[in-house]
Order: sequence, then C-alpha cells, then structure tokens
Amino acid sequence: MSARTGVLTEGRELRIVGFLCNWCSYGGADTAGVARFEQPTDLRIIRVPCSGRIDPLFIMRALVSGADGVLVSGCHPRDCHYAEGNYYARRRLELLKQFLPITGIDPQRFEYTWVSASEGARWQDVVTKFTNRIHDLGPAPRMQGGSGYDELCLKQIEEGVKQGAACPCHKERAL
Amino acid sequence: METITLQKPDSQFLRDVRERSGQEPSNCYQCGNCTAGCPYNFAYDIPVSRIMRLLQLGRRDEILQCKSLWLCATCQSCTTRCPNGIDVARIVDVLRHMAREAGYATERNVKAFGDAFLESVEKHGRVFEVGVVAGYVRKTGRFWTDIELGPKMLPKGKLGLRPHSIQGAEHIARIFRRYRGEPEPAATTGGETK
Amino acid sequence: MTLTIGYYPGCSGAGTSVEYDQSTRAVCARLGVTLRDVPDWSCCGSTPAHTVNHVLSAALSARNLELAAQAGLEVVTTPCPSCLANLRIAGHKMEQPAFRDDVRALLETECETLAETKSTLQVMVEEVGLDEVQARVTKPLAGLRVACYYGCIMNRPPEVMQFDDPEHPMAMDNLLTACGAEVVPFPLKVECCGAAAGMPRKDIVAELSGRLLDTAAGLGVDAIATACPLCQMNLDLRQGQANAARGTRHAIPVFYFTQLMGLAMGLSAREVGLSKLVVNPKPCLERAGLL
Amino acid sequence: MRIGVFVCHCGSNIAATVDCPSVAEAAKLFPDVVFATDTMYACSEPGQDGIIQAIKEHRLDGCVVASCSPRMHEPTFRRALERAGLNRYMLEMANIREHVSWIGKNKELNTGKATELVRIAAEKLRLNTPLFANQFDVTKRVLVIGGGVAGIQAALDCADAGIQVIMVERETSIGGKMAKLDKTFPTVDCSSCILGPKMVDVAQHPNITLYAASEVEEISGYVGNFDVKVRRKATYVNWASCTGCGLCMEKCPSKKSHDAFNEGVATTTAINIPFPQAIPKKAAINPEFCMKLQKGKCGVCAKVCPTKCIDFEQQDTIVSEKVGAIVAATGYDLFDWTVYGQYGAGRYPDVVTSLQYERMMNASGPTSGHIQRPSDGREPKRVVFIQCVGSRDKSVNRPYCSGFCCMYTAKQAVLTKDHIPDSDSYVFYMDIRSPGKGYDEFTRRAQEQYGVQYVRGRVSMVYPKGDVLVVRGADTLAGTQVEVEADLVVLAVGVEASKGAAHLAEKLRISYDQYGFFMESHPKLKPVETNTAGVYLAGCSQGPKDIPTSVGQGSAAAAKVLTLFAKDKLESDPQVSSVNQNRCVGCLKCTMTCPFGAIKDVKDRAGNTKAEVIETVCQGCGICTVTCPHGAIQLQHFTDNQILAEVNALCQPELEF
Ligand SMILES: Cc1cc2nc3c(=O)[nH]c(=O)nc-3n(C[C@H](O)[C@H](O)[C@H](O)COP(=O)(O)OP(=O)(O)OC[C@H]3O[C@@H](n4cnc5c(N)ncnc54)[C@H](O)[C@@H]3O)c2cc1C
Ligand SMILES: Cc1cc2nc3c(=O)[nH]c(=O)nc-3n(C[C@H](O)[C@H](O)[C@H](O)COP(=O)(O)OP(=O)(O)OC[C@H]3O[C@@H](n4cnc5c(N)ncnc54)[C@H](O)[C@@H]3O)c2cc1C
Ligand code: SF4
Ligand code: SF4
Ligand code: SF4
Ligand code: SF4
Ligand code: SF4
Ligand code: SF4
Ligand code: SF4
Ligand code: SF4
Repeated sequence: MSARTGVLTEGRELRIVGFLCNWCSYGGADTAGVARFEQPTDLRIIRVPCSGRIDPLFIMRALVSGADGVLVSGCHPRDCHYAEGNYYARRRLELLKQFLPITGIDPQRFEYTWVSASEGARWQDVVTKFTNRIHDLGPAPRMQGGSGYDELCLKQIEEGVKQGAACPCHKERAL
Repeated sequence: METITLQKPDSQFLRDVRERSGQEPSNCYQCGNCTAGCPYNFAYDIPVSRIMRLLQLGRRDEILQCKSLWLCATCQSCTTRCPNGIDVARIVDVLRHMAREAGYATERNVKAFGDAFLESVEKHGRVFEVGVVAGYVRKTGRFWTDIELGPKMLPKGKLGLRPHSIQGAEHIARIFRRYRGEPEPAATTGGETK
Repeated sequence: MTLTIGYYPGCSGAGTSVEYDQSTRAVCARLGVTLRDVPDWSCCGSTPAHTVNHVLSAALSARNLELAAQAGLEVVTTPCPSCLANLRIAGHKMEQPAFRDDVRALLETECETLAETKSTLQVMVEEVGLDEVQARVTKPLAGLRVACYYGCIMNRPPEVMQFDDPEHPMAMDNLLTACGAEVVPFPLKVECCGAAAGMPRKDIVAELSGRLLDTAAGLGVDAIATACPLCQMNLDLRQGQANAARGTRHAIPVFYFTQLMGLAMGLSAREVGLSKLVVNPKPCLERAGLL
Repeated sequence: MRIGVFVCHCGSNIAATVDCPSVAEAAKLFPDVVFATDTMYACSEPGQDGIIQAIKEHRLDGCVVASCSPRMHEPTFRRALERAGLNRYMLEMANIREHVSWIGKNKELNTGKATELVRIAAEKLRLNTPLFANQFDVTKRVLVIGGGVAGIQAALDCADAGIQVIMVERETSIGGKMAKLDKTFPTVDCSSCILGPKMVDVAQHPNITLYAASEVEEISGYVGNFDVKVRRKATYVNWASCTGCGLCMEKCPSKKSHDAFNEGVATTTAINIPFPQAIPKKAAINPEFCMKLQKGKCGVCAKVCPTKCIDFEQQDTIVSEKVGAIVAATGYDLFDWTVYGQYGAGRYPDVVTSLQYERMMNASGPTSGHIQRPSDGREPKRVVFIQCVGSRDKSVNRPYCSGFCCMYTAKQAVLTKDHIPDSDSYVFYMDIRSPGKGYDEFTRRAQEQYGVQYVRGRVSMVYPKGDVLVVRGADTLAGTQVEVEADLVVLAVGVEASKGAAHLAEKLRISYDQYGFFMESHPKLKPVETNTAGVYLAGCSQGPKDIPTSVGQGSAAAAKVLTLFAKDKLESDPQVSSVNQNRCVGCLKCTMTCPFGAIKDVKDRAGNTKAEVIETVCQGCGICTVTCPHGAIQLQHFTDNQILAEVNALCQPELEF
C-alpha cells in the first residue's frame, strides 16, 4: 500500500495533534488500524466524546505551544451520535479558521473533516494528506521567548470565537 | 503446458504497464467480462482476460509476443463493461506500444498496414489511400488481397489516385521526426510559423 | 436556424467516404448550419497513430484543434467517429499538464486553446434538434425499415464521449424516426464491424460484419444506416466478401444517416451521393416510393 | 496520586512493531507513575489478575492500560479496576494497537509514539475523579421497525417473554421478502408454510400491537425511555371494520395498478389485499390508480363493501408510543439492474429479476406457479441465470457480495428442473459462495443431480435474436468466450439497503455505512448492538444475509432487549455534565445549546438563576461545556482541564523522556 499512498516514513516526525470524536472518527481510525492501512506516524490522537466538545481553546493552545498541525475529525453532518454536535463544531471551527491568520498562525496548519466509523480508507487518506501537507509546510516557526501568547491572550481569542459562535444563526443546519 | 514459476514475476514490466496506462492490473478479479464482450476474441491467440491474468503474473514475453495485441481494434467494449472500471483497451494499447518497442510484431501485416498508413500521413499530412495500399504491398511483399475491390471503388471516385497534400505537410513531418528523436534538417528549423 | 460550426471532414471524407462528406454538407446547408472547414486540416492519425504512441497520436489531433481555435472556432464537428475519438481523447488527455507538455514538445506550439469536438450526429440532435429536423422533412421516409448501426466507438468510452447511451444509443434512431423512417430496434448497435482490420485481416471483417448483416437481415430491414466511414465500408464495400466467406446472400444497402436525412429533406440522389454506394440502394428506395 | 502503567503486547499484534518493555520503562519517569510493566495479554485472565495485584501491591489510585482501542476493552478493564476496589473511572487507555502498531512498521517511531500516548493518558488520569452512576426507571416495551422475518422473530421472542411489542411495518402486510419467495434453500421447503404461522402468531399475540402501512415519524429520548411517534398512512379503508372479505377487489374496475407484491409481474386492482395470507388481512387503496381518488368517479368498492369501511376522506394519523428499546429490522431492497444497458436495461421482457422469478414459480403467484415467458407466455426450455448483477461491481458502486444470491440461484435452477423436467439451466457465476450448513452440498447437487450447467465467467451482453435471447459470456475455465441462446434470462440482482434506511438511521441516531446499511457496534463481538444504547439491529438492515441468519439475529436482538429489561432500573452513565453553581451566572446559554434538553434552570437559595443538568437525560456530548462563557458547566471525565492536560503533555516545546 505504501507505494501508492505515499506514506512518509523518512525524515523527522512533526508534531500533529488530532481531536477525534469517539463515535465516528475515532472508530474510523480504529477501522483503518484493523484493516492495517498504513499511515504516517506523526499524528497523536486525543479522544473526545463529540466534535461539539472541542473547544477552539484546545486547538489554539496546541498551536501556540508547539504543534505543527492540528486535525479535527467528527461524524458526518446529519450523522452525529448526539444529533447536532457536529453542527456546533463546524460553526466554531470555521470561525477559528478565519481567526487564525490574525494570530499569526498559518491556517493551513489546522484542518477539520468528517470521517465515519466505517471509513477506514478515508481516514487513511485524510491522515496521509494532512501529514503530507504539514511536512510540506515544515515545522511551525517557534516563537522567540515563549509563545508570545499568555493565558489571558488565549482567553481573548477564545472569547472572540465564542462570540461568533453564540450568534443566533449558529443553530442553523445548512450544510 | 509450461509450469509458471510464481515467485519470478517481471515486476519492472508490471510497473511500466501500470505507469504508462494509468491502470492498476491487480484490480482485475478475472471475471472474464472483457473476453465475453470482445468481438475479436475468435481471432485472438490469448483472450484479453487472460492477458490481464498474465499481466498480474508479470509474464512479459508471453504477452508481448501474442497476436491478440495486434488484432485488438480498440472497440472499447472491454473498457466500457469492466466491473472494476479498468480501462482494458488502454492497457492493450500500451502493451502494443511496448511490443513494438521491443521489436515484436506477431501480426506482421497489421503492423505493416499501420506503418504504411502513418508513412502516408507523414509524407502528405493526410492519408492517400492508394499510397497506403502501395506501401502495404511493398512492406508485406503481398499482392493486394482486396484486388477485387479496386473496380468497385475507382469508378466511384473513392480511391484518389493523386495525393492531396496540405500546406502544413512539413509541420506534420517535423512532428514525426521529433517523435522519433531525429535531428532537425537545418533548412527547415523555424521555417514554418504558426 | 443559424449556426456556424467548425468542420473536420477527415481523410476518408476526401476519399473513401466522399458521399458522407457530401451529404453532410448538403444536409447542413438545408438546415441552416454553416460548416467552416478547419483551415489546412491534417490527418488525426486514426487508429494506427494511437496504436503506436499516445503522444504522437494526440499531437496529430491537437494540431487540428489548435488551428480551429486560432480560426475562432470553438466547436469542431466531424462526421467520422474514428476522427472524433482521436480528437476527443487528445483533448481529454491534454487536460493533464504532463501529457500536454509532451504533446507541446512534439508540436512546437503552445496549445493554449483547443477547440472542442462533437460528432455530427451529436450536433444534429443537440444543436439542431429533432423538431427542426422534422420541420424540414418534405419526403418522409415512410415505409423504409432501417436498422441504425452506430459502430463501437461513437459513444465509448462514455467518460470521454459524454454523449448518448454507450450501450443503447438512440440519437440516430430518433433522427431517422423524425425523418419518417420505420426504425427497427437493432440489438447490435455498438458491436464492432471489424474496423481497420480490413486490409491486413479481411477474414476478421468478414466474420464481424457478417454477423451484423445476419442480424439485420433477421429483422427484415430494407437498409442499414451508419455514421462511420469504416463501418459503412465494411458493411457495404465488403458485403460481397462477407457473403463469400460465410455463404450468405445479403444485399442490404448501407447508407450514411445523412444520406437518408437528405432524401427526407428533398435532396436529390445526386446531392447525397447515392451513386457512390456499392450495394445498389435503388430497389429498396423504389419499393418505399422514395425515388 | 499513584499511577500504574500496563503495556500490552497483544501477542505479537503490538509487540512486533512496538518495544513494549521500553515503553513501560519510559513511563516510570512520568509524574505520579509509581509502577509500570509490560504484559502479554492484558485482557486475559492472568493479565487482569496482574493488574489487580499491582493495584493492591503498589496501592495504586489509577491505571493506564496501553493496549487496543478503548472502544474494544475499556469496559473490561473498568471492571478489573472495580474488582481491585478502585472506582472504574480511574482508568485511562492508550490505544497503541489500532493507532500505532497496526498502521506502521517502523519500530522506533512506533515506540516513541506509544510512549507519548501513554504520557497523555497518564496526564489525563492525574485529573480523573471517581464517578458514580445514578439509577433510573425502564419502560419495558419494545419497538420493532420492519416486519420481515427478522423483525417477526424479534417481536415474537420478546412478546413470548412477556414484553409489550409495538411493530411498525411500512407495507400493508408484514412478511417482507420471505413472504414473496416460493421455496427456500437449502431444504427447499415452502416459504409461506414456515413463515405463515409466524405471521399469524404476530397477529394473534396479545402482547403485540401491529401498525402496518406505518412509518416511524420521530424518535426522542434515550435508552429505557424513548418517545416514538408513528405515522399511520391513509389506506382509505377503515381497518377496524374491514374483514378482508375481498369483495371490493373482485368488483374494482381499475385493474392496472402496480402490483408491488408480485414485483410487477402482473397488475392488480386499485383496492387490494396483497396476498391471501397477508397479516393484517386488510384492504388498502392505491390512490394513484383509484378512479374515485383521481377523477372523483367510481366508488364501486364503497358500494359493495358489506361493512361499509371505505373512507375516501381518510388522512394520515400520528400515534405516540413510549418504549425502552428499539429493534431496527428494515431489511433490504433489490438493486435497480436497469443501469446495465448491456443486459437490455429493462427493454427485453424475457429478462427478469430473481424475485420476479420467485413470484412466477410460486403456486399462489400471478401465473399460479407456471413458469412462462412474459413476452409470449411460452414455457421456457432453456433458462440462463446470471449471478452478481449489481454486486461485486465497483463500476456501479456495489463492490460488496450480496451473500445469498449464489444459493437462491442454485435453488431456482433446481426448481426450474422440477417445474419443467425437459429444460436446461445455465448459471454464469464468478465464485460460488455457499458457506452455510448443507449449502455447498446443495449447490453441488444442483450440478450433479439436476444437471445445471455452471459457467465460470461474467456475461457481457444479452440481445434478442428472433424470439430467443443470446447470452454472450465467458467461460474463464475453458478460457474463452461462450454464447448460449436462452428462452428466459434470470438476473440474480444484488442487495441494497432498504429505501430510506439512512434517513431512519439519522432518526435513531445510529451510524450507517456508505451504502446505507446500519452499523453494528462491533463487527464480531457486538453484531446486533449499535452505538446508541437501547437500539439493536436484526436481519438485512445490517447487511445481506439469508433467512437462517436473519432469524438468528432477530432472536439475538430480542435477547439483548430482554437483557436490558432484566433490570428494573438502569444505571446512567456518570460521564455527564455538571454545573459548578459558584461559577454559573445563569445566562442559560448552555440550556439553549443542549440538543437533548438536559439542562434546566433552577433558583438557588438567593433566588438567582442557575443551570442544572438532568443526569439521566444528559448524553455526555459536552457541547454545553464549550458554550459556557465561564467554564461553569463541565463534562465529567472530559473536563477542560483534563483535555488541556493532554494537549500540554503533547505540545511542550521540548519533550524528553
Ligand atoms: C430472489 C430471492 C430468493 C431468496 N431465497 C432465499 C432462500 O431460499 N432462503 C433464504 O434463506 N433466503 C433467501 N433469500 C433471502 C431472504 O429474502 C432474506 O434473508 C430475508 O428476507 C431477510 O429478512 P429481513 O427481515 O431482514 O428483511 P425483509 O424481508 O426485507 O423485511 C424487511 C421489512 O421491513 C419493512 N421496512 C423497510 N423499511 C421500513 C421502514 N422504514 N419502516 C417500517 N418498515 C420498513 C419492509 O417493508 C419489510 O417488510 C432470498 C432473497 C431473494 C431476493
Ligand atoms: C485457523 C483458524 C482461523 C480463524 N480465524 C478467524 C477469524 O479471523 N475471524 C473469525 O471470525 N473467525 C475465525 N475462525 C473461526 C473461529 O475460530 C470460530 O468461529 C469460533 O472459534 C467459534 O467459537 P465457538 O465458541 O463456537 O467454538 P470453539 O471456539 O470451538 O469453542 C468450543 C469450546 O467448547 C469446549 N468443549 C467442546 N466439547 C465440550 C464438551 N463436551 N464439554 C465441555 N466443553 C466442551 C471446547 O474445549 C472449547 O473450549 C478461525 C478458525 C480457524 C481454525
Ligand atoms: S472485465 Fe475487468 S475485471 Fe473482468 S477480467 Fe476483464 S479486466 Fe478483469
Ligand atoms: S478494445 Fe480490443 S480487447 Fe477490448 S473488446 Fe475491443 S477488441 Fe477486444
Ligand atoms: S487488551 Fe487489547 S491489545 Fe491487549 S491483549 Fe487484549 S485485545 Fe490485545
Ligand atoms: S369489501 Fe370491505 S370488508 Fe371486504 S375486504 Fe374490501 S374493504 Fe374490507
Ligand atoms: S373507488 Fe377506486 S378502489 Fe374503489 S372500486 Fe373504484 S377504482 Fe377501485
Ligand atoms: S452471493 Fe454469489 S451471486 Fe450473490 S453477489 Fe455474492 S458471489 Fe455474487
Ligand atoms: S452557560 Fe454556564 S454560566 Fe450560563 S447558565 Fe450555563 S452553566 Fe451557567
Ligand atoms: S453534555 Fe451538556 S449539551 Fe450534552 S447532553 Fe449533557 S447537558 Fe446537554
């Protein structure tokens, strides 16, 4: 498989953090493993119950403190175990994505996607592509003298994202 | 029949085919649909689905020496109906290129006809039927087997006795020369502008 | 109707299938479609070119598509499916940059813009339209039982051709029905006739064309309509060879669909080149009261 | 805190590509880790004993097990912790099998990754707190969706155990596909003789309420307490008084109505009872073909009906039911084979589907069991069967095997010989898939005793020649093209998820695969459970399967329901949200976002508005936690601090072990 999926095995690993919902994407990653679909090793997965549990703060924290990339994956729209958690997630993550350039972080380093528990092959594809992308970008520039963002600053960013998220249209189900 | 040693496939050959055709031979599960629909099967020495199998086994010489490669008309029936979406006709086309490159021509007349046809194109920019026939007869040393057709065509003006050359004939000739990697004759380089 | 469109007759149009070219031009004129020949067009390389090398084949085709585009023609129509296949496949493959670069290297030109190719059959159905055709019919082909035979590559592979059904095309059936003919469902519409194997292996053509002729005869048709110079040649010119090889005695006239359209629109036998056909079409046309 | 780490080899599953001992070694350096070891099979009896012993010996407060996916063995290890006297939530797992050892072969990289996964698990565990479950009541009634053989079996088993069953069937009769079959493999006994009594049992069982011609409209609630709304579709016949006498059918002048039960082999009347053994045996009007409903003229049925039950004004009605568990058994539909132009795409009347052929062979079918060619009514002497039509075919997006068509084709070939002794049958196949008990013997018998010609290859095209059909295929074993002239061609059309399955799955909040089949919770160990507690699967709704397996699953699903209902109270999952009243400012943003309505507003002693989570309703998604501007509402076991601890463990500029 490796010849055709272009898995990166040489060179240094980069730090990639994944936030995966338990029901779909974590299961999809399991399915990929059960099927022995080869994948790059860089990604470290943090399991959360639902993509709606993912606070933009987690992603910001990861990115400012050394992650080279963050990948979020949840259930497909309409397929959420908690009915609509992934709609919240999408709204918040979309806002975060728009926010990132303001903070000086390359939005390319962050991606969110949908993978169901049956989609092992899709998960392999997602991981491989995202890892390749991060390797193309190279290691994230380390900020001189700490991250430059203190806890308060992070909170403010999060507030900004949340305020967007709290607007009435965030319940809408448009795709 | 010969015993095939499985652990010695010509993997370079397989890679070449994969790359040049853009198709994945291992997707074939030997259902035989391509053979079932192939109108030329009755004339083949190796049915097309077996070519696919031999390809999976990396049997280069057996494939490149088979007659079927030369007889396939690229009718696309196999490609259109393969349940695995394999462009079988394309694979056959590529195998034929490779056979040609390797110097095989197990259906000599088919090759001769193709060569005669292209020579005519190279020379005139368009095909000149009588020229093709003449070239074919020259190459095969065979009398024109369709001689009875002449009288049916000539009086109807269907066999032009004079070639219709075009202005761009030299451009066409250059395409062929470059394709063969021949040096440009000095006088013509940069001659025609388009 | 006013429509101007590029025209690529193909080598056979200037030789073995003059009557196809002639009737196509005549029918288009009648329908108000202006055909502008691709200036200084050259051979697309036909089957021999792609059996030798795909880049060479594409280069020979692309030259024409580029000339057409330079002459301001966005769409080029060709009556010949073999030319159609080469031109379309060239356009299709050149969407890949690497392949395009290879072709450029042979051509010495940029290939910035290429014209799109459509079969004349497609233009008749999609651009002109069945209603328009029907409106022009002055001598309906009533009483003429026809089998429409499309040949193997008019619609295949479907991803490239993007026209009509690859297994059961209906364009020609519908056109000739609009012209008043009694079109018989022909089950082997897309089976190969033997194509270019004629000269080197006429035994193959005799067998394959023979099967088609048998099936058509079994349906009791008066004539076969084709859209391909090779098909027409194999079924018509080589009908005698097929009969000889298989011990049959078919005498089925094989028309180009444009010839039949022309007749229905009141064009004369001369204008559609009936005299060029090998199997005499007169008896069947007379029987149907069309001559 | 005293943490123990256990790194599992899983035989060679993990150990082959992860250096387990050195992962354990590295773990010893993590904060609070006081014990670390590797173990051969952590989940095995000695493995679990080892964990329990270590907990006792080293006075551990919590454990990290680095092994397979928590989706697999988290409950196992939680129980082990409990046996050692710890709270079950003092466990964290690091998935070093599915996410590490199985996806790459580089041992060095894998070992590093495994170590980091243990590290984040340990960091999270440091913030874990013991959690305790609450108890709630269970509604001991079950909803069965779909009345095919799988649903019938599940319903009867539950009903016999004394449980109230609500069965919802979309069609006007239960029975599903099996009711249409003639005889069934491998014993070739009559389908309606074995299914019929079961259908009658459903009708007569005091514990079963059957809603036919109905669909599930809406589902809310959670395991033990679902609220279901059922839409009972208008049949234009008052079923309470319809006796099924059939007089209306005799007299209805509109006789060209599509006959779905007979797969369109024949037509039927606009008012119709699909078959004599229908349950419930009630008439229904197909409005598309009823002249009264279309044009306002007729009403013959209303005049002849002895019980005056025709009601042209009838409307859909909605009924509500409360249930504690749900069995989804919506079965399958057949692939629309007309995409295959090369087989005539429906143009040739003598090319029929396997299910149409069942109806043609069935003694109570439209031809009274006489096999006839639809074109001219002639008895076919040569029948060609084509297998895998719309199965194992990537080009039509159906790469999977439909499982039972090899078997029913063999059955149909055998029955053809029984019906028409001087006939010949040919079967085009790619592989013969007959793995059940007595199955291979059956397909062999078809060939050896009944002389059915099996031809290994696909068929490229079917075309008419005179009044026969030419079938052109390949015999890959003979190595060439073959042709056979057939009087009748029968297509073994593939299995698809039943229409609307994906839509129903969304209502049930269960997953479905890319083809619309429902996803089981674990392909081997939880084949009838879903990821949603209290929702179970049976039959072909999960994937193609034959009758014995469908029935087995029906019983299995019933057993799961009964297991659930065996307790009077269910334990709620304590991994729910909880509000820190001191931090809550009563903005109620959480209330607005919770998809389950699990947060209510309360007043504290000072009269201030505060949020409060209803533990039994909360599903533990954590959406509220992200919404709360003050971090006041926290999802237990997945708190902000816990997840941030994981992030911090991963993303520190220098991580050294
Ligand atoms: C031609 C043919 C021959 C066969 N022969 C045999 C044989 O000989 N032996 C054998 O073992 N197997 C045979 N089978 C397979 C057999 O049909 C299946 O194994 C069996 O029917 C599966 O039962 P089920 O209850 O899962 O699904 P189904 O029989 O499909 O029942 C599902 C029921 O659910 C209903 N439903 C669907 N969606 C909804 C909804 N949204 N709401 C409410 N109700 C809904 C449907 O109307 C249907 O009544 C054959 C199949 C075919 C096609
Ligand atoms: C090489 C191989 C590989 C396999 N791989 C897979 C796979 O990858 N996936 C898969 O799904 N399946 C696989 N299987 C099939 C799998 O082994 C069986 O499906 C499964 O083990 C069946 O479980 P069982 O409980 O029915 O029987 P068993 O596993 O045989 O258990 C029966 C138990 O009963 C005991 N027993 C027998 N007689 C008596 C008696 N009289 N009194 C008391 N105890 C008794 C036996 O000692 C045994 O412990 C494989 C099988 C083999 C042979
Ligand atoms: S049709 Fe496709 S899958 Fe079948 S044998 Fe031919 S190439 Fe293989
Ligand atoms: S393209 Fe060639 S191999 Fe394929 S069916 Fe046609 S003749 Fe046969
Ligand atoms: S705990 Fe998981 S990884 Fe360890 S032996 Fe058991 S199945 Fe394998
Ligand atoms: S006549 Fe009346 S009672 Fe009898 S089946 Fe028809 S609707 Fe029912
Ligand atoms: S009213 Fe409708 S259903 Fe009743 S008899 Fe007339 S057509 Fe039939
Ligand atoms: S069961 Fe047999 S016929 Fe059906 S899809 Fe599988 S292999 Fe094909
Ligand atoms: S969002 Fe937070 S502060 Fe507002 S009511 Fe809910 S728990 Fe209280
Ligand atoms: S976690 Fe929060 S949002 Fe989710 S169900 Fe519970 S209370 Fe509602």
